[in-house]
Amino acid sequence: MPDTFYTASPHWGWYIVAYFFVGGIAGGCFFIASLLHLCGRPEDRPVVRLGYYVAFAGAVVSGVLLTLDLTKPLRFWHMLIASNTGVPLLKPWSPMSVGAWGLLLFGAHATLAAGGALAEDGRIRWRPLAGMVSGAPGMIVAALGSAFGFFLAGYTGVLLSVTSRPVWADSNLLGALFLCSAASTGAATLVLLTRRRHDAHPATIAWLSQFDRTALVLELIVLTLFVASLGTVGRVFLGWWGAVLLGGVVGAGAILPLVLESRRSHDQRTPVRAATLVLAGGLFLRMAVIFGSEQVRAVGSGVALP
Amino acid sequence: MALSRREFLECTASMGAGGAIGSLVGLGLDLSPAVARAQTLRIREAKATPSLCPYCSVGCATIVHTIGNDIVNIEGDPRSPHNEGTLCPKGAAIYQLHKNPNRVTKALHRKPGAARWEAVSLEWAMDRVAELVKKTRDETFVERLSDGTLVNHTTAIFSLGGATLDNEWNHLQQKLMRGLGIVAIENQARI
Amino acid sequence: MPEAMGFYTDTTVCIGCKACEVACKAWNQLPATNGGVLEMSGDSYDNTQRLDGINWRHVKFIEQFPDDRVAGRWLMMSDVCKHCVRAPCLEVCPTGAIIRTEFDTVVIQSDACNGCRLCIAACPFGVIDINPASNTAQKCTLCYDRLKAGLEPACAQACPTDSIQFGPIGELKERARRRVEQLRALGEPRARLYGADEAILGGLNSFYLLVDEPGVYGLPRNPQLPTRNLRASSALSVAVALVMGLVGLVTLRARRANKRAEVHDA
Amino acid sequence: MEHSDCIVIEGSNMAECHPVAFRWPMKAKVERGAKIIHVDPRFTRTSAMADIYAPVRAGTDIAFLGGLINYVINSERWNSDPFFREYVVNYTNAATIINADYRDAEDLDGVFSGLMEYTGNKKDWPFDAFLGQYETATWQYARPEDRSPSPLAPHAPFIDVIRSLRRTPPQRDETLRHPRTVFQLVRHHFKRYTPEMVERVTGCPRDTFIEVAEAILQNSGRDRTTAWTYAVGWTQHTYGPQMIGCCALLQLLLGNIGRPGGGIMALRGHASIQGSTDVPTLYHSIHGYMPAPSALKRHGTLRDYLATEGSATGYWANMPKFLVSYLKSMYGAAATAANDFGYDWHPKVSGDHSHLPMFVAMAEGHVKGMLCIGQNPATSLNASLERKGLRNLEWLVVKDNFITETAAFWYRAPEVEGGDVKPEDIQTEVFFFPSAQVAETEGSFTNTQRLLQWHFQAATPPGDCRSDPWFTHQLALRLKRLYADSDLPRDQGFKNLVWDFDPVEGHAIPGEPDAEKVLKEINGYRTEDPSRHLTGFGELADDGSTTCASWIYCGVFPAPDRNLAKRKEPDPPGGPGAHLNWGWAWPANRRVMYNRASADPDGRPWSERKRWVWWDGAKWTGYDSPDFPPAKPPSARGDPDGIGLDAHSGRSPFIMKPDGVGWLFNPTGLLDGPLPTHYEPAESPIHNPLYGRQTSPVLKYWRRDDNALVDVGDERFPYVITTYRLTEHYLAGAMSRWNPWLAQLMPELFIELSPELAAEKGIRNTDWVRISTPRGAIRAKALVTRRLRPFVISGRTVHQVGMPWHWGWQGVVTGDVVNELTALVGDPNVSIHEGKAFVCNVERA
Repeated sequence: MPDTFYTASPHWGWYIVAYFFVGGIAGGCFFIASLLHLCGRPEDRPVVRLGYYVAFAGAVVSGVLLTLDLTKPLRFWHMLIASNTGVPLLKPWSPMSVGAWGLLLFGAHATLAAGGALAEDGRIRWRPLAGMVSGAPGMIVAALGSAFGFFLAGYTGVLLSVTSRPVWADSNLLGALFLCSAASTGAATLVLLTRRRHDAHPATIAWLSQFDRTALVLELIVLTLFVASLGTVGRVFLGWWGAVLLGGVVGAGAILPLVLESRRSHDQRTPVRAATLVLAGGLFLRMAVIFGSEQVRAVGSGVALP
Repeated sequence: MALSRREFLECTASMGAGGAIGSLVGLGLDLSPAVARAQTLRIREAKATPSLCPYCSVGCATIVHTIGNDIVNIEGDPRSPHNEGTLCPKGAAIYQLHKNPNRVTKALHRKPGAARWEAVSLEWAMDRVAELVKKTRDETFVERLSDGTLVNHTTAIFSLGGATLDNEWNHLQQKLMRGLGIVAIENQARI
Repeated sequence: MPEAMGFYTDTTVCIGCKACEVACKAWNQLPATNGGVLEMSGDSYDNTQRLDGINWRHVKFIEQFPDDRVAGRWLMMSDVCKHCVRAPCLEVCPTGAIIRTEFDTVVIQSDACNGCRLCIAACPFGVIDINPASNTAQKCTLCYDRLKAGLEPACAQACPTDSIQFGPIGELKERARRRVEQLRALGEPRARLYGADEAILGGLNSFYLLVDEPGVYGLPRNPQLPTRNLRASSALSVAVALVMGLVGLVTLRARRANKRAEVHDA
Repeated sequence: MEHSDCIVIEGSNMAECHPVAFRWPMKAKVERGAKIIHVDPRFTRTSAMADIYAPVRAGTDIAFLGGLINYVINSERWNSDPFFREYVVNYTNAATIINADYRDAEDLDGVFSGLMEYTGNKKDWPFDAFLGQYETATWQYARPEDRSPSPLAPHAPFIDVIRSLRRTPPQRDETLRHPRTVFQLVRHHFKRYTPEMVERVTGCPRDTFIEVAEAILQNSGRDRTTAWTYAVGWTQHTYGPQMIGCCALLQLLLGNIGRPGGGIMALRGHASIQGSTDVPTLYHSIHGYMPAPSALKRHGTLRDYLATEGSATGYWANMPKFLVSYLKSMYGAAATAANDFGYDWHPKVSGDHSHLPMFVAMAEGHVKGMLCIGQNPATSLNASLERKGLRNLEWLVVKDNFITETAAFWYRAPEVEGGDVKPEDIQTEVFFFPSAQVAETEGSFTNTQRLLQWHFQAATPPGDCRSDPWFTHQLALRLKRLYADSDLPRDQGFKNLVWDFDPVEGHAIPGEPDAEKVLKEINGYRTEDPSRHLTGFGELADDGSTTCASWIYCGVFPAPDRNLAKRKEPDPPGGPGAHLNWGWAWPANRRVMYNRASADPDGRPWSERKRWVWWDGAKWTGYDSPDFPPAKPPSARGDPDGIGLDAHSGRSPFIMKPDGVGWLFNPTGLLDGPLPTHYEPAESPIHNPLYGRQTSPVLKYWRRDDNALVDVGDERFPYVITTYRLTEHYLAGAMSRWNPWLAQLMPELFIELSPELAAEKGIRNTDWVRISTPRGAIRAKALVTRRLRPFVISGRTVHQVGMPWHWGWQGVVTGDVVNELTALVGDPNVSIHEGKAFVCNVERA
């Protein structure tokens, strides 16, 4: 029986898993894109644009998933506007409240950035958007957007920690963990997508893979610390979800890609394989964390650990 | 896409509002309107009628709230020196004894050997029962036992009644039965 | 503003009759779980098992019998929302649906809730859940509607042995402390109050008299506000974010350096 | 009960079955530190609240109580505190000397003098099922040269009939030393009921037993009172009335009768079960506890009846007034002195027509029709036998709120579902009348404390749902029409039956009788002017000038505009708690019966703390309405030639008894012995450790193949089983299993058994279990719990299991019928069945 809680499951399921996954990718992509936008070279532009497109798509999908998960979807706006007063509502100490705004603002920046990218690709002819390509507005959107991107990537983990649920509230590292994962899955997504686009410069791709590897290493470290920080509650990972964490996240999702990438004989398909594995790992991580906590169940007057 | 359009529109607004977000915090938490809007008492317009719990023998007093002819609530009567407004789970559930989808509201009849019930009119059913009571009584009435003792009774009709019924019913039932010479009058009180 | 009202539950006189569960359902017109058709839990006489969106009261049964049956005890306790003075659910609710009323009780306004379910995860007592009828998060309202009309909450009025007592928190705490003294005098050293002081979430406006460890009753010994994790979690996330950013910058810069080198060689 | 200093709950699971009544013991415990003691086979929710829990094997309460009696009368406290002797000598028959020919069970190995073969049977009614009977002459008081009853003329005034019953007063020895004083007989009878014997018989640890004995001793006396409360845990045995008698004996010895916070409280199971006993829909008695005229007794004429049932002394000397007023309520103007007020029209019983024999008779095809109103016999004792009875009926009327098991016996019963019986072969014509519920009707209930309360109509019932009075009233009106032009002599009684219950001005529901008209007839009125209601049974006359169905209810409706059952005025807080203006309690709105005993022989309160009713120098007064002639001083001497209460002295509280005192020893009234004696239940795994006689020699048993009993120590059925109720359900579930809020609290039928037995049988918690007796077998889920324990009975381990009996095949939640297991065995006095202690086998299903 944990000291601090005896609690009920919020029944967060696949919508939330998917949202955490997609949101992470979106945030990660925007961050990477803006990094290349601000400090990259002209030949990085295709990937920058790609990054903004993905971020925009991700923001949209995230919004949809989040809304669908509500038991009263038509009341999604209650998160932003107090339904009784019509006044905008923000609780800085409630990750859900801040998150709603965060997603909204990220969406805004992603929209602008994607718009700029469209202009650069020559798909839209509209003066103001041109400014988003080069020049100050573009810089500002990139800078602020990447901040919101990081927020989107990380707040989901913080949200879980700011509850009374086993596993989630037993550690302060979920935010950091999801953030690493967001970076790696973001990079992996871009690597995959560049395969379809031939205008991506090999140097950019090389850097992406390198960045991805660094993120994976960091993720492994944080994951280890996270499991260690759980203490007795860590027992939930002795079971099936432990296997997912070890096999799916650590093995398939991190170590294997690292090994593949580091091999000398580098055939065409290696980066694709690696990136796919990384994405799978990112998904498994969300699943293991969210469903893992369900293993602790309140029964009658006690709590059952597996 | 609708969603993203919403985002697009709202984002411009919020970007205008920009740093002002912090200042909204206080407003969002203002509770007074919420309190004012809280639900109103659902028995406010109801009529209260004193009644009793029909389960065990403690005799807990209840209050029945009705709106028109509709029972909307039944709870313990705080005035009662016996239960002082309290009830047990059964007493607290008297409402569902009255408002219950499983409740039958038609008289039913099953012919000898039949496989199912038929809904019948109350009048017909009462007439039929009266006929049967008379028939059986007349067939089985005994004035004197074989040893000559005067008894004026029949033992071929059995009246069995629950013990959650009114004193008034008990009086009517035992009076009618004894009036007819039916001696096998029993009640849950026995078993 | 009226004074703070709440429940004092004296578990030593609870006879586990569950009148509170039914009275609550009757007043709040809550449906039975699965139309009343359940499997027997086998957990003593407890078949409803927990609080949720349609069971706002739940009676727990704890059997304490040594093999020789000497000094055996059958503890019973009617569980309900604790109406915490510093309420986790209210703290995290992003829609403002959860309010603190003029009676210092915590109420979820069904018409404002959009079912994000963060409050369910935030409550350290597992009190809240979705009511399938309204599709919103629900829990005990401490009969807010009855309180406004000057009536006692349905469960407290129904409770046959006054195990559930309703009143101004101050008075209730006085009464509870006297009862603890009485029990200690009668040789029950384990008698204690749970939530009667600020130690637990600033105090519980529904507090308990127990005769054993809180854990025995399925009550957390030391519940905390969820936001206790906010600072650290955020800080660590930001830290990692900075690291990632740094890595990005450094590697890009490094890439530029190499490039320049190549140019020179040519 | 809130006045008690110690409350012993035995044969009752008060907290579970009467939770709201349990409010008062808990108040006494929390607010005044009263002790609560629970004596029960199972550790229940009541035990959980008790200061002392004494486990006993089911059906051994007489051994336990007898042990207490033996312990008390030999205790230092009882023999040193003069209170006890003063109370016992003055207020009980302890000093009375019994007939020299009396032989006690102690001397005849478990049988009293006078046992003989049962001869009461009329061959017209061969369903009485007595195993034997007692000739009670030797149990009587010893009287010097008893005057023989004078032969009475056929038309002598009733007073002469009563006077002719006068006897010389019995011999007494107030020193209690005479070997044949009741006190010495009691001492002798219980001398072997030692703490060690109690442990051997009941399995209750010696020390626990002594703890209980000391507790009740310390909490009885001038300044303290102990209350006892029981329920069907006592009545549902083959010796139930003896258990209650045994408790009365103990409470009289402790001076706890007729005093606040004392007494013996029966917790009855149904809203108006008291009412249906007072207003008897019971074959054996007519209104006000007068025995039903019977072909088995000397009841040939009205005078014979009075001579047989009346008494010259005590309040029953007024029986002629009660009976004549009752007959007037039946036959009205047609009831005249000339025709003995229609006495001959009144049917006579010819044997035991109670529930059990009626179903045996039904199974034999003797019964043709049945009116079943608000009861569910298809799930009742030896259920398959009762359903066999239902299949043999020509017609069956069921009136209830839902389609009960009884209404559905012909298409849903186990034997039908199992294919052994086909609906088309069942020739019973079945009617179902939907019932109005309590909030949809008006009328009165009498609660377990004899309190009449009125419930008002809040709404009209839906569809064809009608009240139960509506049904009986409408049936009566139709029969009246059908018999209107019969001139057969046998029909004259019914034609003369007074039936005037139609409301003066119409009723919201067509055809409803006027409930207050009914209550008025029960209460009584002046024959010549029905608008003059009677205000109390003191006004009753034996000349036909008063019409009153029930003398005990006389006074509830003293004027056309004063229905006292409707009163709802509680006492202000802090009062003595009699609440005389809330409802109306019979007799005469009295809350504590025999309350003269709450004052000492000289009329002073025994103590300030226990003051209730006392003599103020001119009259009896107090918090309650005195149960005594208001102006009779404590010093008054009994007139040896007097009739009724004149024969009693001013210190005789028990005015209903011929000798005005409480009976430790019952010369009359009980068929199975003047003193309570421990017998084993009809089915028991062990031999009676106290006597050679295993079971009551006069219990009732209907010997049939489908009602077989298990022999002592039959290894095929080794476990004691007891059945009971839960808080969450009611009876066979007709009022609770249809109710989702209650169903979810206790959804499935279960059997409680100890981990020890479970381990022996390889049964795990929530496993399906098969429970069987020679009568039937059922399935239930196992609830393995340490609240049950194995007993060590005279050296051997006896396992005991328990089952709630609320389930059946109709309802929101369903389960097997526990009564498939029970047998038809009954108590000889009132034919109540044994439902609390029999034997079974248990195995994994």
